Amino acid sequence: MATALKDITDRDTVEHPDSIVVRFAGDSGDGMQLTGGQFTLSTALTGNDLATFPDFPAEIRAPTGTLFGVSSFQINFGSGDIETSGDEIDVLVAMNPAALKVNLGALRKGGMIIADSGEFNARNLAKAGYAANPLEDSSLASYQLLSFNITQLTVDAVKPFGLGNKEAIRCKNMWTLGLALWMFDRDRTPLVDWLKAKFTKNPVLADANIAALDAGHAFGETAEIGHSLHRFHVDPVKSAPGLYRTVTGAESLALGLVAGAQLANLPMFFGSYPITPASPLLHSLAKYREFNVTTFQAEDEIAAICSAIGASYGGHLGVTSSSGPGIALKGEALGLAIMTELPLVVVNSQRGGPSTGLPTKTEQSDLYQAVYGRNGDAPMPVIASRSASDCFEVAIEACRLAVQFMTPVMLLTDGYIANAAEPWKVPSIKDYAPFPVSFRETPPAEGEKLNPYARDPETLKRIWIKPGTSGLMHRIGGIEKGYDTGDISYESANHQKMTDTRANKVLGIANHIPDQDVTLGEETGDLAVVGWGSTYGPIIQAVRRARARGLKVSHIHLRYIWPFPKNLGELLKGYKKILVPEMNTGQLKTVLRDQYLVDARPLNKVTGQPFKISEIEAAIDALLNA
Amino acid sequence: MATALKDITDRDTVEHPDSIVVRFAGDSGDGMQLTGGQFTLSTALTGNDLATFPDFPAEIRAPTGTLFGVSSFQINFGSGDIETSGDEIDVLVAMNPAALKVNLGALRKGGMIIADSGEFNARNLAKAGYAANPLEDSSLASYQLLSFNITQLTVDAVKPFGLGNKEAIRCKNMWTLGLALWMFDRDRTPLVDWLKAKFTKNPVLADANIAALDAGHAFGETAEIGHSLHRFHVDPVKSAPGLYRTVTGAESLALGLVAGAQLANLPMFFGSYPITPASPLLHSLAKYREFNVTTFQAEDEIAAICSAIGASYGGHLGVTSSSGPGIALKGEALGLAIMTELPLVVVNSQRGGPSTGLPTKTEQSDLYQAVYGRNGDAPMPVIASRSASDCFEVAIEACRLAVQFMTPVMLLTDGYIANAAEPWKVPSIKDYAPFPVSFRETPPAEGEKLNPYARDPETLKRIWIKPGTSGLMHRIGGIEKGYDTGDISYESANHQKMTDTRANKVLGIANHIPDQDVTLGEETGDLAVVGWGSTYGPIIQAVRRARARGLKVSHIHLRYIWPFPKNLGELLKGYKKILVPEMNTGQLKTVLRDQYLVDARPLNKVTGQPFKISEIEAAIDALLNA
Amino acid sequence: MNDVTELKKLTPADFASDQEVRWCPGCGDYAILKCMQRTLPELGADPANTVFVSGIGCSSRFPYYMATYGFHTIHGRAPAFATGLKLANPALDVWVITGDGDALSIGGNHTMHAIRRNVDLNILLFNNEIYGLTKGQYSPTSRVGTRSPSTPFGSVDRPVKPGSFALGSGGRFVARTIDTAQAHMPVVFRRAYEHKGASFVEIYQNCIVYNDAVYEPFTAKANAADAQLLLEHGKPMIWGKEKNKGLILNRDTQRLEVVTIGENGITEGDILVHDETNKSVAYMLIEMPFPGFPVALGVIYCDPAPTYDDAVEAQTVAVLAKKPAKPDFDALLRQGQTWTVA
Amino acid sequence: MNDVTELKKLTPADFASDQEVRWCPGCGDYAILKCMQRTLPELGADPANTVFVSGIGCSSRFPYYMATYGFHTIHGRAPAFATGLKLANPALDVWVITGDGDALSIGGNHTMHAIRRNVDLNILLFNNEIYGLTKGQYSPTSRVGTRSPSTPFGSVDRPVKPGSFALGSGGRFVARTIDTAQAHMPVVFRRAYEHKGASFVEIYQNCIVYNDAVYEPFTAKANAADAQLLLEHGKPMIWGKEKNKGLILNRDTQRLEVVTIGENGITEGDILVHDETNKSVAYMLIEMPFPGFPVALGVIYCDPAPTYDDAVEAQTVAVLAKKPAKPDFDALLRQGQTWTVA
Ligand SMILES: Cc1ncc(C[n+]2csc(CCOP(=O)(O)OP(=O)(O)O)c2C)c(N)n1
Ligand SMILES: Cc1ncc(C[n+]2csc(CCOP(=O)(O)OP(=O)(O)O)c2C)c(N)n1
Ligand code: SF4
Ligand code: SF4
Ligand SMILES: [Mg+2]
Ligand SMILES: [Mg+2]
Repeated sequence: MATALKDITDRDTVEHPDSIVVRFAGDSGDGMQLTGGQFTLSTALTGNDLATFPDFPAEIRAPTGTLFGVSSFQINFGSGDIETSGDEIDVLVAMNPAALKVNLGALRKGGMIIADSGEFNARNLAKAGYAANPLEDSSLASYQLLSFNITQLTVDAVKPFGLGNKEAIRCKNMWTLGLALWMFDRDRTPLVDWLKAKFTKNPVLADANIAALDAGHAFGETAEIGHSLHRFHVDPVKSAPGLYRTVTGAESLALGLVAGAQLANLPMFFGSYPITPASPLLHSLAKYREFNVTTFQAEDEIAAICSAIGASYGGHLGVTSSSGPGIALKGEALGLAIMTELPLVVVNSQRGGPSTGLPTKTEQSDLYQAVYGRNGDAPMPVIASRSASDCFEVAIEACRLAVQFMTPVMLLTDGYIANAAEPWKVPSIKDYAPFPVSFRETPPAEGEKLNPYARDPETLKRIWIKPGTSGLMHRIGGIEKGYDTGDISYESANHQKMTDTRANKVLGIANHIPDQDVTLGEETGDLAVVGWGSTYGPIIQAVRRARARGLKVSHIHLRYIWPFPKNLGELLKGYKKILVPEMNTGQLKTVLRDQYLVDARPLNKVTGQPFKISEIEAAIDALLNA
Repeated sequence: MATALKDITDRDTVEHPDSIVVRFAGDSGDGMQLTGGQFTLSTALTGNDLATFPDFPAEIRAPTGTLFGVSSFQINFGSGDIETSGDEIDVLVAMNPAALKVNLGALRKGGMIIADSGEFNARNLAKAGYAANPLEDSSLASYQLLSFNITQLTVDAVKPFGLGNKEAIRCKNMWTLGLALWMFDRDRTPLVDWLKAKFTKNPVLADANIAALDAGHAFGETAEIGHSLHRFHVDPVKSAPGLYRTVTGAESLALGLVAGAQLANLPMFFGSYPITPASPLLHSLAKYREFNVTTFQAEDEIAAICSAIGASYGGHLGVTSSSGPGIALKGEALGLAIMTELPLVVVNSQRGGPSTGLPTKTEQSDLYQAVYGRNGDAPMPVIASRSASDCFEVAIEACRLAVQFMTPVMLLTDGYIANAAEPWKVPSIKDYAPFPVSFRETPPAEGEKLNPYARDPETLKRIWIKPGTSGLMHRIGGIEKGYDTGDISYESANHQKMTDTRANKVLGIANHIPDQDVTLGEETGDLAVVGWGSTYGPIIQAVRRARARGLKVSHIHLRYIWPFPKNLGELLKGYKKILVPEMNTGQLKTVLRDQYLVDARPLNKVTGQPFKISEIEAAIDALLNA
Repeated sequence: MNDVTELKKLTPADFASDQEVRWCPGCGDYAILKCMQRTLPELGADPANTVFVSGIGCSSRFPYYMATYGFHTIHGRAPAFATGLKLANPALDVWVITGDGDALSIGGNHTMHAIRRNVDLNILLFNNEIYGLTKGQYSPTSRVGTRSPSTPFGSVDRPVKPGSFALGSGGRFVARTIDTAQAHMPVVFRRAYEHKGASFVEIYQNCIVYNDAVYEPFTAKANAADAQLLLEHGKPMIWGKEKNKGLILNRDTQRLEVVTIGENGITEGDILVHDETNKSVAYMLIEMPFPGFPVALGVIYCDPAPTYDDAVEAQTVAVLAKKPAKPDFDALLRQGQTWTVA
Repeated sequence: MNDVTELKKLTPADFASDQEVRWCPGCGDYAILKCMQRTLPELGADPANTVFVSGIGCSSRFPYYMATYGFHTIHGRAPAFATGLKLANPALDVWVITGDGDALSIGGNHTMHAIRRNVDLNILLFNNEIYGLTKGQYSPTSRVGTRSPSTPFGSVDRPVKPGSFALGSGGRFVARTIDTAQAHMPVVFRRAYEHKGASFVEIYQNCIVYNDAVYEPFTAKANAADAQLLLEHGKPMIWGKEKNKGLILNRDTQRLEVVTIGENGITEGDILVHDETNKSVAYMLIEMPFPGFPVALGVIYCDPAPTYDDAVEAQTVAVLAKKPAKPDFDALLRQGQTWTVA
């Protein structure tokens, strides 16, 4: 509930807003992602609900002071349910002119700016394209501007440790974090512990950073301009009891995949090729050797998926992962996985497209590719994750579908989910029903032929035989296969039968997944907002607000995109209108209209930024009034 | 109008049917494709309309006598408009038991079988899985069976030329052709000329083949069992006056692409990698050096498209070609062509899928891939050819759209069209309006910046600058580009604007293509049969028949699949029902339902064989009665 | 899983599948197939433990005809499938069957990386210098001037030498043999099979339909003795009908030369001795132009190094040694900073 | 099109675009960029006639910073784009800028084929032995044991040597230089530029963020003289602070050895003379292990052969010579057997 921070009027008192949005912004080298991450942890430990939005340039280390080199980290935290990283910023920390310039537009009128005046020198102002120093002219009059020389204050604070100038200055993110901790009434201890652990090999650096942290905190507490600063206390959210941690989508996905393989009782083989924003999944999984995970950095995306299919053929759970351009390269091999009916999980961490596009920005524009993007009639299930913690559930589900239907499964997530963090009530693997795989191991009876494509009559899943098993030698491949026998068949009627079988097997998954529920609201009404993926947060908040205004609006958020849940068609017919917000030009909309002939209306945004709640709310109103 | 050949009752007279379907079937090594091709030419020279369907195994030279090694060539010819290769066979020529076994099912009851009894020996019967010799038991009683030892007759006929046994036997396709020429009242001269030209280097072979041809002909004319044979005369079709030739889809496509490049006043660069059934296009184009065509056999499909994009960047008309699995590999690079807004023609000769599928069989299952199969919002125009001769027109149109909108264009054809032949009234390039390209060559005025993405305000096409042009140096690439400047831009609003621009540019093509016409029938009615691609023939015949029965059915055949013609939505609303026959599981249907929210009903066939007219007619009846 | 108890001696028939062989009559692939079916029992291979992985091409139909496990994949990618399979189950004997187009045109990169990583695979490249399956287009190993449907005026690009490519990719085992060499081929297969790591074997294979007789000048019986240098480790490189031709390394130019024993004072002792572990001589042997030089056959280079699959396994063992014996997944979920809501 | 009349001497500034350079401060790419901007005017290159084509990676941002034509394509495919471009307009000077991941991981096959075909391109591979742009994963040139985000326990696969790969692919020009070698780099650039055919240049490039100082042992000023062998055609291969280290070819093992002039009776005359055209010695020079041997820099191999683009052009000329001067498209349409309906 992103209630905006109240105008700051009563000085020197502690405020108790429901939620606050803070954005830390600076040069790529200023450590804003780290600052944001630690602030997030501190927020979580305080018991607030939260959502984050890291946003960084495509450049590894862009030249200092430039507009394109600005890196930012936004966090929305509160005492109610937080589902988005926030429409507008309440507090903007700007470490240099470029950071101010790039981010000011997102700051609400009346919001607070904390600026490091030490960096607002002529050179940096010029780089950011400021003719005059905005801290000194009156251009920021409609905001609460607090500027002080953080650089100098940091250098002073760490002087005792004899660092070089560069190293000293690098501590300023900790100074800033210290100030933020004071502002938001936080405990410094976990931070201090973390710094000590991080710098065990270099205790001087640990001490310097702690000193900077303390200095920032003390500055808020006592120092010269403390009077113009505020203290906010955001009450902890009333969460279900249990153990919590924060988790990003990439982490949660990695854990979910491992869980899925464990539940299937299979070793996992993960073949991948680095690409933004998919690489963190490879990095996480590479660490989990003890859970029977083999990771393989292939020479390209094609080899990545082929190696994973090879491993699946060998009896592992093959998994591959990439983002749009890399998934494009996997299309041909996906056809082979479909034809040979081997299990495979394909994760697509979507990014801004087309082509190289906007690698570090988020988008949902690979749904078409997931559902339709292959040669031939090549159906495969497609499911999507809605949030960082949801990745865990969806990853398990992808593994289940893959092995229970002997099919590749496409799992869609996106750059926003991959990088964003949220608190997570840590589950136990014991909470999940296992779905162990049983390989065929008994040879056919004397005189009987082995049919490697023998199927379960209900699910149509074929049997799975591991090479190495005596008496079950057989050959598979990408040419059309005879029903049952799996031998090459060019026979006309067989091709029809196999095409239908492959389609029906995937469609039949609808019988083995939960019915679609209404995420928020009634099962009928004037308008259903149908979403998928990371638009979950802004949609549910927008629907909540609309409902608070008495509108008959419901939110339906899909996990299963192909096939749709059995009841979805009926459900949708219960609403007069259907709105489909997507971070693309209208892709889910196509599938809905095709499948159900319902007048699903698109709301599209492709700016590389998540939807604002207000944008969706406005579209709800517009469609209702249309 | 495939009126079936009348029951053969009155012996020794010449019949005058409207159309006849003949299928030549034998071992891959029996030269059936050649026989069919020459018979086709002879048919064309006689002035009949015709359509052919070559069908051959995936094996290069399958072992003799096997069922999977059977190669066949079907021709439907007549005195009316012929649009399909025929639902049922009237005359089946079976050169061995396997050929009989495989093809008998397609022969109409009462049809004629001409069999080479010399090949119906124990070994071949066993290979074909015949327990008894069908020529000798009564299993073929419901057909007109004519069997004689063609092998022996041929060997006898060519004895004077002293060929080895193998070479002598190889002449039996000419013997068969000779018999066929007699049966259908044809002139042998063109064949004799052709044989002489073919064997200039080996006149003995020419003479032997001519002797075999003559012997077959004489056999019909005079010989022992001539009395049980028939003569048919199919009257010439009343065609528009002009010069005619036969043409296959691959030939016509190659010529059309060259014509397109000529009309654009550009050299053509064709980058490709061999794949069935797309390779013939490469083979044809490789010969046309004098028309400013460079062909490049790349190391793979990715390099093929990339080299073509590189050539387009260099100022050529880049063209690439493949079939489904190869097109899958081109997806990533297509995104780059879309992003850099360079012209490119991509030809997909579709085949049976998914994966390796049925390489030598036909299918229309790559429409999804064409329209939706890329990462990101990556729109590009998609057009489809309906027949061999139509390929010429469509290829020119693809070239026009590519250069007039600076966009890649997907041209869909299929294995059936690529290999099938039909008579073609040869056009002249002078009949086509040229669309010459003008490159930007003048440097920006002093003090002005060059904007390589400056656009035509109406079509949104960007300018095209060739490297090598002084004063216009600039850089392009796959990262999102600033509007006009083309410089890298990560800016949010710009990405939205560029995404919209790319989409609108392609959608705007609808303003520059003809309105959709009704191919046959009225503009309103009970049912529209909407088709695309090579289903043209069976659909139009089925609609013709249904209309002849008084049904209010129209045929609408689409050339433009993305974007659709402007009037299509309105047009479709004029019919109570819509039937969409496709050789896939329902892909055009999805696009129609999404775009127009009309209840387009699929009729799907994926057997690797074209639709029969009767299948579509039955579906028309079923839907009308539903 | 592998039925090790069953020790009955297998025969070639035990390695022949029930599928009809579908190559053109007279194709060189038949001879290779027969040879493989004959050699595997001699090597004591277990069909249940043997997998043939192939790409697409005439040659890539091979797995269907072996009564082992088999995977006919997609064009050019067989080494990648095989790598995943081998990592999944290092106990398998994995053979990769590929053609010159499959391995070196579309699949060049995967071939390179399987070799570079030294995955324990036996890679057999059936080189017929042509695309058979797609009806005769020239390939990356076709000679300059090859007329084919895609090069009606003759090809102009220089072919790649498979062996050099393999060595340049870091190959530790490179050998060559001929489809018709029914005595030589099994020896090479055995060496490839026994070599730990990526074994790269080029087989000169005749495509009777589209590229007939390209190898005749050195494979025809009449030419063989004078045209083939059959390499043996530790033996001087001598060949010829009279066993009097030899190779020496010219001291001034550092290049190979053909000499005749008994002429110009050359004795057998002057002849270069084949050292399988000498990579730069291996390059020279591969690149010797024929005619002028003989065609070197047999194991040209063999210098084993740790394999990728072994190294991965060893690393896993080392990593696991430092972890608790029974890894606790719930503990992993709870890693890092956590808090409890009561 | 190229404004040949305009002959004013260009300066480095004429080759610098208006785009802000976006590499990490201290990245080796800056030095290479500067060097290129400095060298092109010296070579008399025309910016309008020069095209930089790149793939994806930090290095592949290079074209944006050159005031020439430039095409930043997709990952690994730059050689294929460049091949099409060069065939479309052989008059252009086409440079391919690529990284170790771009050229040898995803793009290995295209690199191989551009080299094999001998397309007249100048290929500069910025080898930092790491994936820079995607934040530091190991690459196919990373040393065994490289700890990276994707190999937290160290990489186990053997790296490929770019130069060997290029030679194995049939390369006719292979050279090596160093990002910091501001005197050596231009010489190599000039040779690459002047070489007709695919020139393959490996540049050791320091990634200060993810793989800092991997080349220090031979690039640091203090180490250079003893660690670098600067090759010159026709000159003995001598190096060292005292110019007394040399290479000889051991007559028994056919392998290279390091000797010291003045020790064991070795004189300068014994030292192997660099012959750019000797491919097998080129292999040895590339593969010399460092330390133990020096790092060979400069033009390791250069032996020109007909280029693909020239051969295509020549063939076209030959074909056209046999055709009518003004080809008639309508006549082509009417080829073969036709008939007339009146
Ligand atoms: C992605 C893809 N591209 C192209 C093809 C068509 N294709 C199949 S095999 C082949 C080349 C075969 O040549 P080679 O590998 O030398 O095998 P051979 O048939 O000569 O044994 C080609 C181009 C394909 N099947 N898939
Ligand atoms: C198809 C595709 N796969 C993966 C990526 C991600 N990617 C971009 S650059 C790169 C590797 C960069 O390494 P290198 O070529 O060595 O260049 P460097 O950054 O080190 O200069 C990768 C994996 C991509 N952009 N496209
Ligand atoms: S085309 Fe050539 S390689 Fe293929 S099966 Fe026939 S003979 Fe063998
Ligand atoms: S990551 Fe490395 S290679 Fe890339 S710009 Fe930074 S220093 Fe250079
Ligand atoms: Mg071949
Ligand atoms: Mg690199």
